[in-house]
Amino acid sequence: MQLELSPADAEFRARMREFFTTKVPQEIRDTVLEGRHLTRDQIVESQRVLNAEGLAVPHWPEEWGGQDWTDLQRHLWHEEMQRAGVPIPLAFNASMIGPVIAQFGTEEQKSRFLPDTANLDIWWSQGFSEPDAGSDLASLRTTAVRDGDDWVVNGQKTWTTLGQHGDWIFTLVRTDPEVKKQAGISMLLIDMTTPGVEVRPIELIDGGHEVNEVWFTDVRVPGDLLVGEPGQGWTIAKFLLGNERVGVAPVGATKRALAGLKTVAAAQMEDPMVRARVAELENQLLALELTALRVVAHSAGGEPHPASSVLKLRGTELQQAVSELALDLAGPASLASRAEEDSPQEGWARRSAPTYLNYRKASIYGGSNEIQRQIISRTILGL
Amino acid sequence: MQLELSPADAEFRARMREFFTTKVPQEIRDTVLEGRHLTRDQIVESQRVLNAEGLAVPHWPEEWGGQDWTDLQRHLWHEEMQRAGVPIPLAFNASMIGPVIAQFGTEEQKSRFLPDTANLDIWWSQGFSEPDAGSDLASLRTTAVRDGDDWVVNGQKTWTTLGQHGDWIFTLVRTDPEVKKQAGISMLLIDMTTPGVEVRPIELIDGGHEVNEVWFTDVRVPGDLLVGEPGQGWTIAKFLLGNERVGVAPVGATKRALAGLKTVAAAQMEDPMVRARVAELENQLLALELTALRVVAHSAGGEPHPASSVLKLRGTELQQAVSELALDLAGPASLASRAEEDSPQEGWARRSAPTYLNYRKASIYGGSNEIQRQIISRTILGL
Amino acid sequence: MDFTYDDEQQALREAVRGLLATAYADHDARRRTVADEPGFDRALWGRLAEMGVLGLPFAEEHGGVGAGPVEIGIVCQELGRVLAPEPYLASVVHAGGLVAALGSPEQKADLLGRLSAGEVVLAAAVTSPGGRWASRADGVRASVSGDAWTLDGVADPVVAGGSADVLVVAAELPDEGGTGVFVVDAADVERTGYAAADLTRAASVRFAGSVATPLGAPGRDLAPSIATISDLTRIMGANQSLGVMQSQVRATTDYLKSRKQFGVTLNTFQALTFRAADMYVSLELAHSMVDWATMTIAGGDREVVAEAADRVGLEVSRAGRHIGQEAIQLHGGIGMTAEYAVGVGTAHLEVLDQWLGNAPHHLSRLAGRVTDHELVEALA
Amino acid sequence: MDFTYDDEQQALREAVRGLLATAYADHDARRRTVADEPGFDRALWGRLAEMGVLGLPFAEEHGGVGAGPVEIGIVCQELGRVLAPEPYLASVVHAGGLVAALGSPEQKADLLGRLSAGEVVLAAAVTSPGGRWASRADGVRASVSGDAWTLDGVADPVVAGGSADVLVVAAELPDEGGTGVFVVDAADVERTGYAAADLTRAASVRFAGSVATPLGAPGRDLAPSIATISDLTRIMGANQSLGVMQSQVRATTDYLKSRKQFGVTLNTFQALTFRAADMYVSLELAHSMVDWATMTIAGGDREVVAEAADRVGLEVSRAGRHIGQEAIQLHGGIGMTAEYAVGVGTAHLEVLDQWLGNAPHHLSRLAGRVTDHELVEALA
Repeated sequence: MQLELSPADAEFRARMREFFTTKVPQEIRDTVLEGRHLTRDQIVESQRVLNAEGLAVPHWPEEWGGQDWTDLQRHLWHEEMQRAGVPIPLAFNASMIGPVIAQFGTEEQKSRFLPDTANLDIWWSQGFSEPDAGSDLASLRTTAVRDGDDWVVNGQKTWTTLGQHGDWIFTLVRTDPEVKKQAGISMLLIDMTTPGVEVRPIELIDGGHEVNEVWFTDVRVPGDLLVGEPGQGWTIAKFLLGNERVGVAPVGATKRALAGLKTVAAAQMEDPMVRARVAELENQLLALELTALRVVAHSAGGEPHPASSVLKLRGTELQQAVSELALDLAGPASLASRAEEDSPQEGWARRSAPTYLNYRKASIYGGSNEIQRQIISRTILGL
Repeated sequence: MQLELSPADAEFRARMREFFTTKVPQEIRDTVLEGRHLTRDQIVESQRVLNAEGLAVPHWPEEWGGQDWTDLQRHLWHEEMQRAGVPIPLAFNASMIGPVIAQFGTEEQKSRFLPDTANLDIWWSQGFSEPDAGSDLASLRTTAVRDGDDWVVNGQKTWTTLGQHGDWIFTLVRTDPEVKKQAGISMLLIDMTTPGVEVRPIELIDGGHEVNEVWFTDVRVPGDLLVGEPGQGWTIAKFLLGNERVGVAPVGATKRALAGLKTVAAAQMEDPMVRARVAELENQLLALELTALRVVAHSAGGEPHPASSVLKLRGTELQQAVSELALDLAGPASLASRAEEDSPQEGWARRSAPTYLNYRKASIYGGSNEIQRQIISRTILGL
Repeated sequence: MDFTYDDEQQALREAVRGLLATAYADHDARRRTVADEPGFDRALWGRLAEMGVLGLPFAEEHGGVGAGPVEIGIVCQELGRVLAPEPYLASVVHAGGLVAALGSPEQKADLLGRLSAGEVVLAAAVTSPGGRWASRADGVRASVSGDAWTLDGVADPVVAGGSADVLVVAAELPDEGGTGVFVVDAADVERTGYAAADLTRAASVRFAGSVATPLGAPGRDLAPSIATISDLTRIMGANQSLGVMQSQVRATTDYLKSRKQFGVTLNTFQALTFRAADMYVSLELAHSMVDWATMTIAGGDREVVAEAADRVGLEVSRAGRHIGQEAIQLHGGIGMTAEYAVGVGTAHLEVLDQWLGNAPHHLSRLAGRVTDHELVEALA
Repeated sequence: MDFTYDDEQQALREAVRGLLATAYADHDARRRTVADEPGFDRALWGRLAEMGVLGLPFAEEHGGVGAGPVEIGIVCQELGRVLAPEPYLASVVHAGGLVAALGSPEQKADLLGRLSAGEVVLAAAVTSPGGRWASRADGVRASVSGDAWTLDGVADPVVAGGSADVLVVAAELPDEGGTGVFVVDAADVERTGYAAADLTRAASVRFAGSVATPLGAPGRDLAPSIATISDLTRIMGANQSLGVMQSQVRATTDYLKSRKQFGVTLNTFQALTFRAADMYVSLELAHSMVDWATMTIAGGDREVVAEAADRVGLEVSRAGRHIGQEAIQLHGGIGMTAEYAVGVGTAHLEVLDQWLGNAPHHLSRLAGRVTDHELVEALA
């Protein structure tokens, strides 16, 4: 056991910090650090800066732009991005469909999609959840029926994050209604400009347009856009959802958000109750960060460490708790949520209520906290 | 809606306060107020003082010593006792078996037992729980087999509170193993001096001897000591357990305990974090007390108000929370738990750890907090 | 001691509930209303006036009904149940309360009469940008020249300030004379309206030599009265929050009974039903405190009301955060959408708390007084 | 950066675990041991000495082994797992730590040599009755006459003070000279031993002209060193608590799998399994903090260690209370009994915290420093 980074890792971290704080545009980083919304163009620009340096998809196979890093290095890369306010590479591309295509795709699919995916020349959306298939994903109803070489897709997906920006969507569809429900699912890649694909916005309680419904009406998809084998969709989905060991909990971003409150609400930091609340949160975040490091240090090979569920569960709780603190510090100024920029109320205070409301999603999506408790009690504790 | 007590109720309260603070021996009340253990004799003496004034069993039928009080008056009686440090009349007698005999007993049972029960000339113990029948009480295994006019009892009860003091024990026994499990249960009254009854102490984690195992080996019980009809035991038990509307939550005692900490740990009350913790608890206790008043004001007839579960659940949580605060205020002095009275550490501090540990039981016994949540979700919310 | 409504109070509840049901039969109706200006339903406001609800707190001689705090609380609870965006708290309880407490007989007859009749909307401008529930004004300054008063500065948030016809403004008096309260015609200020997170409306109001009329006798320090009216508004806000929470617990319970996952309804999952039980516990405890705080008002003792406002503010803020968060979580994704009342209710609860006093604020005040008493007495 | 044990550390863990398994194969063995004086197993203490465990922290030249904090932490975790009542923390880590930090070469060779060999038990007397984790003595005063020092006053609790042969005592120096540390023969004091709630032993110690030998050079203010050794002891106490919590989570999980109610095992009830999951979350987070705090010691920076002690103290106190309470609750009645390890473990966790520093204490210190840094850095 030792706490210090090895000289090589320390050098690695310094290199990351240097790159992120000097090469990614300041305006983009300020937008992140102040909790404002990024535009599509900013997200794309940032990812391309990273990709040009080989820092967008380090966990991919080397031939497709990956780096042969240790998990610790990936952790450091991820934390330094958050610390510097660099947008994390688009998860749908970098963490989800990219690794899937690299693992399960044909050579043709790999060369067609992976470079564009890494560079965010294609913006991917995720088409998994359905109105009646949330936590119980396997009961999904969107169908794909074989017609010659093509598949014809009908159904509805929902909670498609940033689907309004999507060029392509990776979907789970039911290709065989006869077999056990998990066994009849396949993964299809669908060009969102195909006739019959319709994206409808869902307005969330923070007023933002972040998720969508995606409707498929007789959408014709060429057969070579099926990933893996028909019926392999559930296996692929489990691979995709379990792929993450690093970055499960938004530790760095939450730390930054908490540190930011000390500055913007400096006067209230004289209040001993506020100080105690900050100190308690800082301590919990430290325990979380150290747990992430322990998981990173222990994980071997491709299997996700079961404690990933601890990180997800606690990480979202703390993200939410910091957003609660921000709201309470903002007080009456938080009412100015939808005021314009010329408002006399400070920006952080105006954003505090929408951020609080938006972060309620953190314990719902990506495997709700109930699902995480289920995983812990069953998989880890054997209950 | 109005907050003030009616003149009659205000006068009633004043009378209670006057009686409790002048007629019940100071030494007994100090023992309660300082959280020390009462002797058997003190409990008996206190109840006899109350009974002589008609204040031991006010909720019983008038012919057996009850008072025709409103629920509010019973609440005031109960709160004033706690406020003055008067030991609540022994629950096994006053709240459990007394009302049961009055409701289900024969005239002979009533005249034989009720006056002695009210005056604590008989000390009753409760024989319900068994090692494999805790929350799932209906699966109890102690048997009573008919033999002529008698019943012969074999089996084991556990968690028998203060069973070492018991003269008699009211038990749930299985008289018919053939029928559905609830239907085969009866209630028997057993003289604890009968051959074959053995009481063995269970040591608890606070070091106290508060609960016992009670073993029955071929214990012969005359047939006229069965309460109600054979097989009616489950109904009687539900009556007994649901009988309480008043005094479900130990509000007054918890308030006193919290107020006491302000005095004994006065120096620490300068700490804003301690002040905040006290203020939060005081507010929660006020909400609980007001809820008890609402329940009292709303309850009609003999049915327990469903919100009794709220009182039990929250009441025990707050009782435990105050004991945690006491322990944290005591700090290192709390290590002297089993030091003698000549210890240089203050008594409240020495008692803080045992009290904290002892109160863990509050959320387990008398219907665990899980059972209370079950009642709320099923009975009140219809889930 | 009595926690029940009498027949007239029951009738009032039914009447208000019935009227609101016509306007906000479902959440879509609320969504449509808040999507447009002024952010509430003027027709409904008129019907509330006709029913006497807008004049409920005010004396009959001033055009009101002269009802008590319990009745006003009933109205607020019913408004909360349907997340009604009508500015009842801001206009009737808060601004109207200031006029009723401080105005001259003529001012009361004029302003409260028109308010009760639904002819004007009032708004109270008492908070400066970044300010935190102070009763002393620090964002707006009053100047006097002869008998003519003018105001300068900014108040924000002014709830209902965008649609108000008349502003009731707290302003620093000259020569450190404390805080005065003034009536200002909304036409004489610069206003920027906006929506809060629950889509109810507030505004940033800039005074620049705005002509102002002192409420009541000029030049007195009215900070204590401002505090008392804020306390009363806090208690009525807690009534409104109670209505929201009742709806949230009901909606969550209904959802658990009907929504299927893994082939069964969600109430099959004990971890979820137990959490619903805990929501109910929070709701009932808050309910008791709301009833109690409302009843304390009748006694007319300022300090008692201030204490009650802190106690109910703390309790309702804690309960609201618990219930509001769990309501969304137990609904899952749909609870996050603006289409669904549950998530908007959570936003509404936070807006009420942050406007009127959040948990840390009330706790801090209670903590400051914790050694002033031995026991907290529920009954006088 | 590395959170794993090397092979030697693994071997140490196995060896200690094996030895403790012979002494405390089950909870009954522990019950028997604490039922009698001196409240721990002298034979086991001797075997720990033979194995080198008692001398682990001390230099070889003083009869020790010269191992690092990770090794000591391993021993403490294993002691915690079986709720071992042996006074390792009190005697080796705390009192031995004071001697190692402050003693003269001769004192170290003598006291640490005999301590390592299991020939003497040491105890640290640093707390006055009612005192709260201060590093400045206020209950015992030192007087000097020529070269002869004597002590007067009371220390309480002195953990392991009843069975100690030698006391290491913090005492006020004359003329406001700060706090000195002295060695006192236990035969020269008046002791009243008692059991704490977990049945481990402490004592009230009265000094009345007791002959005392300054540890190291006399007359210096040693409060900073006392604080540092307390911090080290706090961190090792957290290791011990971690062992307790690991056992409690395991016992609770096993119980849920085996105990039947309503005809099924308890793990059928999702509300219970989810609470077990939350216990695991608390355990893992605390585990990470314990490992981290233990590793910080190697750097040798007093302020870093002080910070780590506060952080791990807060985390472990919170986790211990959560896990300790839930372990009892999920066991039901049996968890309340002295016969069963779970409830006694809960008592042990509280005794460790209240002795070494509870959550409010550590939080208060951390809160005081919260604006001294921007971010808390996990890695140097």
